[in-house]
Amino acid sequence: MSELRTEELTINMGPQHPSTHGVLRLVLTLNGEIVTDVKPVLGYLHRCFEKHCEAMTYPQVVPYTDRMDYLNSMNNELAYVLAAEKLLGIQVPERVEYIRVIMCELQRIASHLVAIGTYGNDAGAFTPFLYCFMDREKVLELFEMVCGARLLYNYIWVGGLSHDITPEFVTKTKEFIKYFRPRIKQINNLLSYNKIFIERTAGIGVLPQDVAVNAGVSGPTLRGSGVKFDLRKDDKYSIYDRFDFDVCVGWGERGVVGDCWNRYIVRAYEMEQSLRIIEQAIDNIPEGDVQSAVPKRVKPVVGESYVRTESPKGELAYYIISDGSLNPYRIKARSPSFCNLSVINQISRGHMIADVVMILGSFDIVLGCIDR
Amino acid sequence: MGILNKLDISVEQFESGNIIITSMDKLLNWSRLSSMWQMFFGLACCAIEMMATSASHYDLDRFGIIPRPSPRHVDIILISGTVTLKMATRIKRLYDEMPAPKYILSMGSCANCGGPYWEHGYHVLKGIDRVIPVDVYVPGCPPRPEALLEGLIKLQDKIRNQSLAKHTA
Amino acid sequence: MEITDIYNKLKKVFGDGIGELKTDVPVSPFFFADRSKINAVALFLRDEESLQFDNLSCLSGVDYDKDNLAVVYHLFSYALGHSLIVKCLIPKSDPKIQTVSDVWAAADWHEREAFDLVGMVFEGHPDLRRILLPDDWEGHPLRKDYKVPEFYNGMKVPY
Amino acid sequence: MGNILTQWLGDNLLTYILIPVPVLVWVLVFALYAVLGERKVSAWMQNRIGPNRTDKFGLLQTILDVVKLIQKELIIPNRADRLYFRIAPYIVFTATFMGYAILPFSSVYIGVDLNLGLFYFFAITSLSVIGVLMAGWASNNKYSLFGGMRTVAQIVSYEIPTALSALVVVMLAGTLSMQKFAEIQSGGILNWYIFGGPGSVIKIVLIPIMVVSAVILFISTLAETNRTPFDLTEADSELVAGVHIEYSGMMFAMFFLAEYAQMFAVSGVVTTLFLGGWQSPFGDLVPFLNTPVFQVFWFLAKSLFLVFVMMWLRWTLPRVRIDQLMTMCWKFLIPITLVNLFLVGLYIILT
Repeated sequence: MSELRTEELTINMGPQHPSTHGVLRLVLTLNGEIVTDVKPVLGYLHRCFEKHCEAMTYPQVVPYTDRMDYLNSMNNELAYVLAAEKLLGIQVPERVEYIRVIMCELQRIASHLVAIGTYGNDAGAFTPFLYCFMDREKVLELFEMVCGARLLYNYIWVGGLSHDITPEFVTKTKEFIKYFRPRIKQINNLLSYNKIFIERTAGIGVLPQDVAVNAGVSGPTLRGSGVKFDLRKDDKYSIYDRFDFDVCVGWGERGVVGDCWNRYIVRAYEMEQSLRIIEQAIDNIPEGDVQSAVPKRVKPVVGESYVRTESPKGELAYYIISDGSLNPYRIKARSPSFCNLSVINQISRGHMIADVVMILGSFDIVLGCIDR
Repeated sequence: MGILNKLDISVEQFESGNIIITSMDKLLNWSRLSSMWQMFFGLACCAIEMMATSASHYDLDRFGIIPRPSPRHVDIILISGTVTLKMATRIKRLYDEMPAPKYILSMGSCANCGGPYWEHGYHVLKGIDRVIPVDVYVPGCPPRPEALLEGLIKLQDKIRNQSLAKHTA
Repeated sequence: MEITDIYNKLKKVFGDGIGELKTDVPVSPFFFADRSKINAVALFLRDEESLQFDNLSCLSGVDYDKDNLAVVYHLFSYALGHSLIVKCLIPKSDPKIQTVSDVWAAADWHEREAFDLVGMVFEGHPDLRRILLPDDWEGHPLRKDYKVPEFYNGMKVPY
Repeated sequence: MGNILTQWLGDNLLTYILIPVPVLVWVLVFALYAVLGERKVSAWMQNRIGPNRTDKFGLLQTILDVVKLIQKELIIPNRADRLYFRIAPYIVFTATFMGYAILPFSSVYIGVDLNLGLFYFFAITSLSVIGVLMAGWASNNKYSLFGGMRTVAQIVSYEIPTALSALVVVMLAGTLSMQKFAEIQSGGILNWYIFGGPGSVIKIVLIPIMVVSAVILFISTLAETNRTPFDLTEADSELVAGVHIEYSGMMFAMFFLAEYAQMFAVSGVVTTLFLGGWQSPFGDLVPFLNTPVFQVFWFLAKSLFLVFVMMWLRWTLPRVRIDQLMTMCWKFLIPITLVNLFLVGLYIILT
């Protein structure tokens, strides 16, 4: 058989491919079905976020941060606004902080639902995808109630919020919590503990802890590798230190720690924790005016600030350099998906094509966040 | 098979509509507008709204619109999101790969005209119509699912009024 | 570990390679490092027992001022929980700097991005290509003097 | 028995032309409505409505789909192998439809009652794999090539458990004729082969074996028809659309309809072998329900139920990976069927 001539096959996966989660292109080198090399090609959605920021005033940047990681607008806004407020030295009222936390956790649930749903779709199960979108729709209804937008909110402003919440929002949120708890179990039954799904994901794409830390991997992807690190607990930005919640890590219930299944299950359990935070926050919102601290004219001093937050995808940070003018001198967004994706070549070599799809899905990347 | 290939050649011969052509028109247009298969293809933020529209809550399947991953199977392509210069050539190529008759729906401000990136977006194509022809524009950033549905119904209206006969002014 | 302790430790080892610690800026203090020694500094920061900066949180390329570009390293230690900001100035006339991608794998793509958008060359980087913009793009858009091209591949760029 | 048309019209050419007509009509109607059915079933499972704009309940949806596909431009890629590219859909389509010849719709209606019926079915339906491989190769697309290769590996492997688990019934019945299988299982639901077939009380020992065989046969047919969880040929999240990727218009529709036609064909075979074919579940208790017209009803009802189960699985389960698929076939299904075969042989010798 040794005379048989074989050659490696190069396959272009994307930019238009159902499971690249957007316009990512992966150049796969294949030996039969086995992947020997993965080269991600980015930039198909490079929308010049950083250049735009330099031309905008500080409050005007917020809508652009929305569009960065579009599944996760609230957390993007929060990260940017915290960085800007740090630079400006603004202290926001308690009420604002509470509402921000509630919004961000709701957004985290919505984002994780998309992650889980599309991951099921990658595995070939289309129904969980629609179930997740159905629940996500309920979260979007809540957002719509407070700010009128479904996807990109421009809700969290520098120094405050665009709108105050209504009592109706509070009751609806409580209803949602009641409704959603059993749904998490349902999703787990339908997908997470499905035998075929476990076969497909357990033991695939194992990301060791040291590699993950060295490569700057963060968020559920890092926790899937067993690192118990959550910026909400460890950095205590905003008012997260007031709430009692657990940091979920992959513990190898199925497969080995650091594989696709563990990365996935962290998301499934994080939704439960987000519900806990919302439950604690929703009853304790103090009275106040949400726009009292919004500055009339945003003109910070010369300086710079770097704030890291825990977005559903991982460590989202904004680095703002101010030169004392109305416009930021430079804004750099440290996007979690960008760093998470960079390990894909390392961990998917030696797996099959179908596994590469699963590994890519387990990072829960958003191309708007990678390319900016 | 491939009747349209042949029809396209002979379209010029139908100087005016008669009863056969108009009933034929009706059938062909009806079939086209009620089975618009959509490309499983999303670009940016609008893609999420597109997915939400095809999910249970809004259900594009009611209109016979199902997503197909291969460009050869599809009739409409929803340009859902910002088109960058790097992506524009690929979209052109996807468009060329689609079999005729094909329709394009430009979803969202970015695809229409560059949206919020019109001024400083050095890498953003200011409107997909600079690369491929567009049938329906849906404004919004992103458009709500209802708006997208409205756009699709507008596209259906457009298809309904197509004719094999020569258009007389 | 406090930033002054870290700074003193580094100063002791690298001497002139480390500039003065700037604590008068709002928010977080930082110091400059010599661009030709940054790789050694990075390696020291990562491997020194009492520092253990195992994570490069962010690497940003900045068009710093009229004559200089800069690279800003935001470091964090999972092991010890402290963070650090290091900057390197790079003259625009000779935009070269040592890579740290062999120290932190995270730097790989960040450096490519900085090269792509700001245009500094990372010497020793294994695969320094454009990452976001197309390969045949001209110029580095995040430079302050960047002019948007009129056409790219026959497509009109400005509105 | 044979065919009622032969009795009425005599043994002449006209009869042979007329015999396939009802089957072909059924196949076309089924294939069209199975697509709609699939969309409706999936819609109900996913809290959706499904197609409802074309006529009532979207009844014309698939017909309009096909009319639209007829209009579409036929693209043959520049570097494709034109001949093979063009004939591949016909091969798949024809091979699938030829399988219908031996499906016993009723005691008086079968396309042709071959004494080698089952053997013929397995032989002829596996021809479709040639068409799929042709399509995969001729498209000159790497994804379709992968799809084609996967299909060949999958179908050729799964032929073995399919045949072996069917062989269990063949051993008990002592025939290969499809009509005979159905006839033997007369006398109510307990005489179906899934419950051990006709025989004395001692056949109880056969029940577990037969149930396992039936399940294995069903699983293998799922794999042969490339349905989820074994739809690696199309696997839209990996191979985009697999072998269909370059096919447009009517050529794609032929693949599409052939898949659904095959779903019914294999369901019909499983029904005939294990679920009593056209036999009424009430046996002779209600003789009225065993008249030829009702036999058609029972056969269709049982087969369509199996088709529904296929759809049900498709919208519930994720997809397996190619190596897991092979592992399952060679390491689990084949050994189990062999053991079954041995046990049934033992049973036949002992009784």
